[in-house]
Order: sequence, then C-alpha cells, then structure tokens
Amino acid sequence: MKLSKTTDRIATVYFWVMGIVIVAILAWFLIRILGDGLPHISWSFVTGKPSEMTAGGGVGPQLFNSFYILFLSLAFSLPIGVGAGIYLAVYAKKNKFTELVRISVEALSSVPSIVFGLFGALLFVSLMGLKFSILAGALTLSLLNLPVLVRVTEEAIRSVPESYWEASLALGSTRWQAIRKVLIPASLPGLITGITLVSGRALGETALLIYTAGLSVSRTFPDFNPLVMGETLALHLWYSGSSSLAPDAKEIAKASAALLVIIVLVFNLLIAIPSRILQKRLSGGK
Amino acid sequence: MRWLFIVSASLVSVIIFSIILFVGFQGTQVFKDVSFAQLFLSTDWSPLSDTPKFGILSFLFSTLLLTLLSVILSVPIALSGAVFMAKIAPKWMRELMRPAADLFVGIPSVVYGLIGLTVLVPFLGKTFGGAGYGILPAAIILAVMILPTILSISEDAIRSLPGRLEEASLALGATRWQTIWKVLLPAARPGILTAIILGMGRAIGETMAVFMVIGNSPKMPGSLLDSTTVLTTAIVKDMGNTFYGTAWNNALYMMALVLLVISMLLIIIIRVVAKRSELR
Amino acid sequence: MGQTEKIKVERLNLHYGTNQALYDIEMNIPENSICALIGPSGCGKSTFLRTLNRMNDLIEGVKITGEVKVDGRNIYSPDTDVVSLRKRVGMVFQRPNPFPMSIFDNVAYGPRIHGTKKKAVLNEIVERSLKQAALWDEVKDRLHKSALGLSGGQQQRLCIARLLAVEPDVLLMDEPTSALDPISTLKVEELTQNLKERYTIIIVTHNMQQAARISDYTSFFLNGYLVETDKTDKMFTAPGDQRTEDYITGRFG
Amino acid sequence: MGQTEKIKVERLNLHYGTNQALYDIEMNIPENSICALIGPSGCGKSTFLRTLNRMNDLIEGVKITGEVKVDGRNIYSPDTDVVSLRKRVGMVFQRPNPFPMSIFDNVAYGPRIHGTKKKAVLNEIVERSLKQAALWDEVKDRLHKSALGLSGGQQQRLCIARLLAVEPDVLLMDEPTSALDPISTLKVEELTQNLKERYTIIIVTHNMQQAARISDYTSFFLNGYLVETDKTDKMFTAPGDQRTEDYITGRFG
Amino acid sequence: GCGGKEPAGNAGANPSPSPTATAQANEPDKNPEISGMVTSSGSTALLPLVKQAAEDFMAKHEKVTINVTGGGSGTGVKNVADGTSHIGNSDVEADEQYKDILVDHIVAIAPFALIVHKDVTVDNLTKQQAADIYMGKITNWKEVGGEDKPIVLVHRQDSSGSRKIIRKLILDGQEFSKEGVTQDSSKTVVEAVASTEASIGYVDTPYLNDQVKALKIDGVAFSKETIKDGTYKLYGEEHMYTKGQPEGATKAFLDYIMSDEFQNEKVEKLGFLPANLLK
Ligand SMILES: Nc1ncnc2c1ncn2[C@@H]1O[C@H](COP(=O)(O)OP(=O)(O)OP(=O)(O)O)[C@@H](O)[C@H]1O
Ligand SMILES: Nc1ncnc2c1ncn2[C@@H]1O[C@H](COP(=O)(O)OP(=O)(O)OP(=O)(O)O)[C@@H](O)[C@H]1O
Ligand SMILES: [Mg+2]
Ligand SMILES: [Mg+2]
Ligand SMILES: O=P([O-])([O-])[O-]
Repeated sequence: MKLSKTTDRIATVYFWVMGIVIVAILAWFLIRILGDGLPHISWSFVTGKPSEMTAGGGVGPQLFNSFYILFLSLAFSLPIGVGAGIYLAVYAKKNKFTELVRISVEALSSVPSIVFGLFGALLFVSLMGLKFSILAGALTLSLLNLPVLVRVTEEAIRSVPESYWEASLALGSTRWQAIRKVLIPASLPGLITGITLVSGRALGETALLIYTAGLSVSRTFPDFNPLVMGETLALHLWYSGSSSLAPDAKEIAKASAALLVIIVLVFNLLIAIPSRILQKRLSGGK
Repeated sequence: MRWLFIVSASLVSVIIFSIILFVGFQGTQVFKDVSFAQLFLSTDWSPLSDTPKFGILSFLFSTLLLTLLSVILSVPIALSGAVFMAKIAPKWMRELMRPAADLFVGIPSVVYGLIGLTVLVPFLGKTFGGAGYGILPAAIILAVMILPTILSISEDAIRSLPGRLEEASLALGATRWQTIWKVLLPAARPGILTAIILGMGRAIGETMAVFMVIGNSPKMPGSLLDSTTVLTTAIVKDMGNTFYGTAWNNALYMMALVLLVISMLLIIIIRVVAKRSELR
Repeated sequence: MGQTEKIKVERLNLHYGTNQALYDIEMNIPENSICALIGPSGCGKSTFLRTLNRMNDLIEGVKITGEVKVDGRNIYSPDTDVVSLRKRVGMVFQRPNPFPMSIFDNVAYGPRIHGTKKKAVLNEIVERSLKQAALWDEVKDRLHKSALGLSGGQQQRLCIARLLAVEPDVLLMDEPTSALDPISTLKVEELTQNLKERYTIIIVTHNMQQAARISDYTSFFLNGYLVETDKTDKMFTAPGDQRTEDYITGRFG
Repeated sequence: MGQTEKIKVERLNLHYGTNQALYDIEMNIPENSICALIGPSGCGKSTFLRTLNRMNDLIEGVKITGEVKVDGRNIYSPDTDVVSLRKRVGMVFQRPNPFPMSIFDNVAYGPRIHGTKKKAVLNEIVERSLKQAALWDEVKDRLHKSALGLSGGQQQRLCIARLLAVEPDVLLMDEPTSALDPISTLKVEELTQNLKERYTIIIVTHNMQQAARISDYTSFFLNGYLVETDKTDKMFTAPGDQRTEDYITGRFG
Repeated sequence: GCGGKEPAGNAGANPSPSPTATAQANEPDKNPEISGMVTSSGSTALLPLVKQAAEDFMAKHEKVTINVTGGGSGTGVKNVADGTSHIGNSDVEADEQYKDILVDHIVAIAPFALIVHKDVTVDNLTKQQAADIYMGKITNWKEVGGEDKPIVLVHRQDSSGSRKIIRKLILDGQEFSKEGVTQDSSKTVVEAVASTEASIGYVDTPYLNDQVKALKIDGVAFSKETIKDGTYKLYGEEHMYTKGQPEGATKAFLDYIMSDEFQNEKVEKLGFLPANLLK
C-alpha cells in the first residue's frame, strides 16, 4: 500500500522529468536552428532568386518548389495511401493478401530514401522519360509518403469505435457510405496528424530529390510547369552546406534550415487549429 | 468502391516488389565478380585495390548495432513522453508538446547532421578522448530524430484507449502509475509497436545525418566511439560516383538489397513477437 | 394481427470459429407482430438477432448454415443485397451507439444516405422520429449539439429515433430499454405497440414483464437452442417445456 | 441494520463546465445498509454516485463544492488519499468495462496491485469472487482466455467479481444489473443482501421492483435535485413528495 | 528579374578554341536566337561552376533553360550516356566503357590542398610525410614536428575524384589507411577538419576558408603561379562530357563555358583555374 503510493509518486516525478527532458531537447534544437538562421532571414531572402557567386542570394523559387512538390506528391500518395489504409482497417480479412499488403507497407516504410531515389531515377526519370523534374521528384516522394499515410489511416480508422461502424451498416448504409460519412470524419484528427507528419518529412527530404528533382530552379517564378527541374528549399540547404561556393553559403544554409522549421511550424498550426476544433466537435464538447 | 481500395492496397505491394526486383536484379549482378562468402563474411572493403575486395560484414554489423542502440536510447524516453502527454501533462503542456513533436519530424536530416557534427562530435571527443565520431553520436542523433515519431504515434495509441479502462482501474484503488503500467500500456501495445517499427524504419534508412557523424571507416568498430560505416552511408557515399554496371556499383545495390531484407526481417520478428504476446 | 410470414428461419446453425453459438434454429415470425426473445445471459439471443440482418457478417470467423427468409427470400443466398436488406431490417443495439456528430445529423444520417437531400423534408423526418422515440422535448433546443453529450438513456432513445428515420420493415431491438428509465421505457414500449401496425418487431429483453406486456410471440433460448416459441399469453401461462417454466418463474440459472 | 453514518453528504453542488448537474445534495447513508438511487434518465444519479469515490476528478471541467464525508472524514479535503479512498469505496459501472486481459487477470488485478503476490492466494480470491458474482460455473474452464470474449452480461458480472476481489467497504453500483438476465440479476441481488452485512452499498437502478426488493433506503433524484430520501418501505407506500409518487407510479416523464 | 541582352548571343556563339574537344565542329553558328533546354548532371565539386555558368548563360539567352543537378560523377556519366541529360559532369575521366560514345570537354583545373585543424602547429609536410600520414604509418603529429597528438585523418569517400587524385599524386597509388573519418563533400571535409582537433584533410581549393589551415607541400604553398610553374602538383581536371559532338544550345553553353569571358573572370573567382592554364 505505502509502497505503491511511493512508487506512484516516483513515477509521477519521473514522467514529469521525462516530459521536461523532451521539451528541453526539442527546445534546444529549435533555439539553435532558429537562433542561427533567423538573423539572415529577410524579405529579399525569402522571395529573392538564388545566386551562385555573390552573397545575398534568396530562396524564393526553392520555397515555391518545395510546396509545389509537396502538393503534387500528396495528390498522388493521399488517395492511394488512404485507400490502402481503409482497405486494411475495414475490408481486410485475415488472409494471405492482407498479410502481404501489411508487410509491404512496413517494408516500404523502412526503405532508405536513397533507394527510393535510385528507383525513382530509374523509373520516372529514365524509363518514363520525365527527366529531372518536379513531377519526377513528386512521384518519387509520394512513394516515401505512402507507408506512413497507410499506417496512419489504418490506425486512425481502427481507433474509431466498432459501434459506429455497426450502427451505420445497420441503417442500411453501404460500407463506402459508412466509411465516408462516419469513419473518415471520426478519424479525421488522426488522419490530419498523419498528413502533417508526412508533409514535414517531405519538406525536409533531400537524398531522394537529388536524383529526381534536380538542383536548378526555373528562370520564371512561379513556374507551374511540372516538367522543369525544381530544387527545393531542403535541397538548397543541402547544396549550400555541401557544395555551394557562394560567400554566404553557410548563412544561407542556416537561414534555410530556420525557414524550413518556420514553415513546418506554420504548417502545423494551420492544420492543428481546425483539427482541434474538429476533435472538440466530435468528442461532444459544446 | 471496394475494388478501388484493393487496387490501392495492391499498388503498395506492387511498388515494394518493383523496388525489390530493381534493387535485387542490379544487386545480384555483383556475384559475377564476387563470391557470396566474400561479400557477406569478410570485413575487407577495398574497392580500389588491385584485387578489389567487397566485404560488407562490418557495415552489416554496424547497421544493426546502430539501429538497436538508437531504438534503445529513444524508446524509453519517447514512451515516457507519450505517457506523460497522454495522461499526466496539464493541458497547456500537452498542447505545446504535440505540435513541437510534429515540428521535429520536418527538420531535414542535414540539419541534425550538422548539429551532430559541430556540437556532439567535438563534445564526445573532448569527454571520452579521440575524435568523437562513431556509432554513439550517430545513435544519439538518430534517437532524437525518431523520438517525435515514436512519441506522437504512441501518444495517439494511449489516448485513443477507451476511458472506461482507466476508470475501471482507478475505481479499484489502483494508483495512476499502476493503471498506466498494468492496463494502459498493455492495451496500447499494438499502437506502440507500430510506432517503434516506424521509428526503426526511419533509423535504418537514415543516411545524411548519420553520414556526418559516424566516421565512415570501412571497418568493424572497436568501440562505440570508433569510426565505422553503416549500409546506408556505404551506399550513398559511392553510389553517385561509381560507374554503372561495375562490380563496385553492383555491390552497392547489393547492400541496398541487404538493407531491405534486414528491415523486413526485423518487421517479421516484431510481428511474431507481437502476435505471441497478444495471445497471452 | 398479420397472418403472412415475414421471417422464416430454417435449420440455422452458427459458429464463432470452433464454438457453436446457435443450433438448428427454426422459427416463423408473422408480419406486423412483436416477437420477444428471452433466455439467460450468453444463450445466443443477440447472436440470433444479428443473423436476421446479417450483422454477423462483420465478425471474422463466423460460419452460418441454414436459411433465413425475409418476405420469402433467403437472405443468405449469394444474390442478396446486404445493404438493402439492412435498410429493410433495421437494428437497435444493446449499447447506445450514436455517431460523433450532432443530434440532428444522427437522425438525418439514414435518410441522407438513402437519398433525401431537401432540408425541409429532413427537418420533418428528424422531428417526427425524435418524437416517436420520446426524445424530442429533451433535445429540441440542442439539435445541433453533439449527440455524445447526452446521457446513456437519451443516447439509446436517439439510436431508436435514428433507426425509425429510415422507416424499415422489420425492427430488431437488442435490449433497447435496458439503459432507459421506466418512463422512457414505457414510452418506447408504447411506441413499439404503435409501430407494429406497420412493422414487424423482434426484441431481445431480459425483462419478463416487458416480454409479457408488449409481445405477441415469445421465443425462449437456452445454450444456443431455441427451446420453444409460442403466443406470449400461452408461453407465460402454460409453457410447453419444463425448462421454459423454470426459467420464467426464476427457478434455475 | 447499522446505525452509524457511513456516508454523509452536505450541500453538494456539481458543475460540468457551466452546466450544473447536482444542486445542494444532502444525504446520510448508514453503515451496512443498501441505498437505492432512482430517478429518470439524466437526473444525475450516475454523477452523484461518482462523487462518492471522486471518479469525477477524472473529467475535465468538473467543479464540486460541499462535503462528502466517509467515516466522518471529508473526502474532498486536500489531504485525502484518493487512491486508498477508491480502494475502500469501489465501483461497478453502467457499462461493463473488463480489461483486455484474461478473466483470471481481470479479477486478480485488484489484489495484485494491492500487494498480493502468492499464486495460491490469488487463485483462491479469484475463485471466491467469481462465485460471489455468480460467474464461476460459466468461466471456470476458460479462466485464462480473454475477458473480451464474454457476453455483455458475463462481462458485467466479471466486473462485479473484480470489484469484490479488493474487498472494499462501500460498493457503488451504477445499474449493475441492467445488462443481466433475471437469473443473474437475482443472484446479484441476493449477493447484495449477503454483502450488506459487511458492506455499505449504494446502487443506481431504473428498476423500481429492484429498488423495492433489495434496498433499505431509497433516494429519488430529479433534474439534479435530491427530492427525498427515506426508508424504502415508506418511500414505496407513502412517499412524502408528490413528484416521487408520480414517478414511482409511472405517471410523469 | 533576368534582363537578357539581345546581342550577347554572339558571345556565346563565338567559336573559342577548346583544347580537348577533339573533333570540334568549328563552323561558327550565326544564329543569335538559340533556344531549348540543356540538362547537366554529375560531379558535385563542379556544380557551383556549372550553376554559375548556367545563370550567366540564361541571362544572355532568354529562350534557353539550363538545368543543373548533382548526383556524383558516375551518375553524370551514366546520365549523359543513356540520354537522361545532355551533359555529364565529372572530376575524373570516364570509365573505359564510355570512351567511344562520349566526348570530353575539360573546362577547368581544380587544385587541391591539404588542410589541418587550426591548432595544428605544423605548416609544411613533405610529400612522403603526407603519404605516410594517409597510409597510417605516421599517426602522431610529433613525428612530423608538431605537438604530441594523435592524427585524425579526414578522407573523402573511395569513389570521390578528390580521393583518387590524392591517391595518385601523394600516395603513388597505394592504399589509404582505413582509420579516420570520411565525409562526402569538400565542404563537409572543411567542416569536419575545423571542428575536429588534430585533424587533417584534403579539399579542392575553391572550398578553402579561414576555418582551417592549408599546408605547404614540400615547402610550396598553393597558388596560381606555383601551379603554372609546375612546383605545386596537386590538381585535377574537370570534365564535361557530351554524347557525341554537342549541338545547338548544348554546344552554345559549352562554348560559353570555354569562352575567355567565363574562363578568365568567373572560373578563377570561384576558386578554380582556367582550363588552358597549363597549355
Ligand atoms: N464475437 C464473438 N466471438 C466469439 N464468441 C462470441 C462472440 N459474441 C458472442 N459470443 C459467444 O456466443 C455466445 C452467445 O452470446 P450472445 O451475445 O448472443 O448472448 P446473449 O444471449 O445476447 O447474452 P446477453 O444477454 O448477455 O447479451 C456466448 O457464449 C458468447 O460468449
Ligand atoms: N461528462 C459530462 N460532461 C458534461 N455533462 C455531463 C457529463 N456526464 C453527464 N452529463 C450531464 O449531466 C446530467 C446528469 O447525467 P447522469 O449521467 O448523471 O444522469 P443519470 O441519472 O445517470 O442518467 P441515466 O439514467 O441515463 O444514466 C445529464 O444532463 C448529462 O447530460
Ligand atoms: Mg446480448
Ligand atoms: Mg447513469
Ligand atoms: O568531386 P568529388 O568527386 O571529390 O566529389
């Protein structure tokens, strides 16, 4: 009795310490990245064109490309990922095929991005003739997104109580109606978390895009042509850190890192707010 | 509608199989030049010597060690954090940690690597002597990188447990810790395993950040602070610069195949373990 | 009372994996009647009820043999449209299961998925259904609040309202009043009396009084067997089987 | 019957956020007695019950004022040890909530967390508790199978067994029999009669007959107010309040 | 914005003698309005130079898009051979198997330097000392006149052009020691040497900066002059390969890179040396 209470108290302290440690780790990284990068961020940096030799280059086109590639890759991977997730959560009987899909998803989730890059370079860049392009990059990136989307969708839908599903079917809905009108809305908060996760990772991806999207930016800005090369912000960060000869390459790398973090932050906020409202609505709080 | 979902699901399998086929086809070409035994049982990696040697055993060993170590470092912290967020933290703290964790998934690995290279490596070098490169800094960086993934997915799993479980336990006079340890964590096990698998997947596949801090010597590590190479960095460092179709290049594809096989094996092991513990 | 057979069950057997839960069930249920299913906990009442609109299809490892005919057509024949079957044979569950949406949307859910779009029509359906389920007065001011904020009893009545909104032929009710207070229970019981003019109702209940009060026929289940089915009057006064009598009078368990 | 006051409630008010759910409740519950709480759905019975072992602490936004004294000590005073309070004041919920573990582990859960390690002792406790809850015969061959495979009624009895295994002082039961068949119900009712020799029991029920059958005192709730509390005999024959009479005789809703 | 000057097309089309493009089609292309897309991929060391050239060239030619990406020398050569890109950049000579189909254009000279952590007191190494250090025969700075500290080797990866050049010019083709640290780009080598005590590395001189100290070799410090007069021997050639003779925009682009304008101004500014320095 006494012992269990002491244990409980120790556990509580332990969890608090761990919570604080995590916050501290994250905060330390954040402060470092932002502290290093923020001083170099200016309007002309965010919107300007890059420059090879002279200082003062910007990342405007890269920023645009980042979002464009992210958007396209989600457009490809979301339907398939959510579809497969729904299949696993709802339709999948326990059979060989389901088992196969499940293992495929897990296997896919552990494929190193360099392998995706090589594969994308072969399939999209060479065989499909897309050359180094935004489209090839986005397609390859969507392969990377896919497993996370599948897992998150499945998990989100599974966490919806069985009773909703039963209730809907018992009212004569088709499975699809039950999925669309009850399961997906109820699992939306989870899904959104997943999409944010995927987006964050996609925005930060480099290894894979070097082989598929290329390191140049279009001369026009913004250029919606998906068949031109499209260096993303993360790529530019990598390039600035490993090859660029611009005199302020180091600052550009740091500023790009900070900018990326800010973007992901804004992204999170933009997505988190509606999802929180949604969650409140779902859980019955007024 | 149903067939659409099946097609999506099949597509996932098709993709992974094409990747395995592609990597496998290219990789097995290496056996034209190198014997199976030399490749897998030798630690001698000297691609440029007059009689090139392509032994990948040390890469394999280091990959496993690094993955294991980073998961071991990360999981206890991440799980404690998940429990903290789901059940203990006051609301404001949770609302702060959640987006913060998501945020960190988005930081490019190069940035982690750079911080590792400029902060962690010199620190470890000073503290333990030597240059500070090796599996330890790589594992620490990886642990931080996969922490948010494991954290947020496990937190979801714990949070989505029906409240009646907690109620039932507390109403029996269990302390919060007992409830967490004996009821909530076991009940959330499938979700937690998913989280760990995903985190592990990222750890095995991570390249850029590891590259900058692990040292990349093609040899067995003498200690956790000794320069060594893992499969991903072995692949990435030479893939772009070796010529297509050479034994060297094919050996790199072989390593990619090995990497795929290892991660699949890990997954299968975890599934078996999970299934067994579920039956109990 | 209706003479035509609405539901006819023949040699129905059901296994959960290797456990048999129903044995050779034979039953006829006439149209526009109320049939009560009684029996001790775990005897298979819920299981049986769920075979009537194929809700057991959802559970993995369930094997069913035999026939269930609704309006003369075997619902387990391969050409059955399960979706339209479930629209005709609706179900209220033992535990309230409202959707995580507003009260209005819960009730409008069925009509909407079956094609009703017009706001005015929906309004009317929702109001009527909630009134039939004796819930209207309590929720009319908070129709657009989440249904999960209701108490257990209110939630169950909402589920009944939701079912009524799709106007099925047959209502399957699995202890629909076990979470209701006597007054709501009374209202729901009255409601079933009204509904049977148009619908066929099969209701699982633990409450002998309730079975006696509202049903025309009563079926007694035991350990997966249907011990006997008869007119309720007869069943409660002169049951044909000793076990039935023992059960009704509370003599065994 | 015990004379000492086991529980004394004074000016208890409870808000869910801005909604008040309980108003100025005053109540005394003597030791070794059974007190039934009745009232229409949503009147606050469950809410009140949960204040007695501070289960409402878990819900965000709940504000409580007033005092609840158990054995003369206010359980809402800051120095109360909630954990040992809940061990003394145990609870069975409206919906069965077994843990996703084996039947044995469910029942052994309480004793284990309170320090019982010996296998033999645990075996004995589990068997005794399951027997008390009238479940032993049904599950004795599958003690190590998952509790989630039980039917609703079996699950609820398992929850009762699980509670009995920790041997609390006070049992709070929120419609514990609403998912049970009459035979199991009868057994549980009998059980409560046996238990009250040692325990104080507060039971929420929708079933007037049940309240009348088993309880010594009955409290009638309405819209968050405690209308009246009295000896059960008196309450069902000559209630002091018109509203109580109307409710008991089914005249309003 | 990018203000292209119309007549500047002449400069690009100006036939400038290319020292290595053996069968140069010398016919002057008078068409000032070249158009099209040129893709160039490969060596990361060469990237900044090609990117800079692309930037300049696109400013002069509104209708031409030059796409540049890295991927490594091997990838560049493979890409140009299979048609994925028009130009393959490489800092080493292409493999035998490509000799027949690819045309080599040497566009710059890349000098190398040995660099050390700033606290290292040694300023000069003989070629033999450097070789011994990198082969693992010398493992402490005190053996070459420095403090008593174990040497940390910083390498480039096996396949890197830089490493091949050091192997050829310093180690005379012998094996590198397996100890030490490997980085995958010149910049991260600088980064690693700067942050690791007692370390030594080698980089293309464009990447030299004041975070690290460049060593003299056999008493000679790196400069344009010491390279030109042959006393500083540590340098390599940068190649841009095309599949067959270049045409159209690709040719114009390569011509621009070989033009005096680019060679004399930009190449040196970026830290490389003009391709014709040694001619
Ligand atoms: N999904 C399932 N998987 C395996 N066995 C099941 C499942 N559902 C029910 N059973 C078993 O089938 C038998 C009949 O259960 P059923 O739920 O039909 O009983 P019931 O008569 O409705 O009981 P109650 O009155 O408690 O609801 C029980 O022994 C139960 O354990
Ligand atoms: N968690 C909660 N948050 C907000 N309001 C609540 C919550 N739980 C209950 N309520 C409200 O408090 C009131 C009393 O609810 P309570 O569950 O105590 O009623 P009850 O008498 O137990 O009803 P029932 O017989 O249906 O179980 C109801 O109006 C209900 O809507
Ligand atoms: Mg049932
Ligand atoms: Mg209640
Ligand atoms: O130019 P590198 O081949 O050394 O990268």
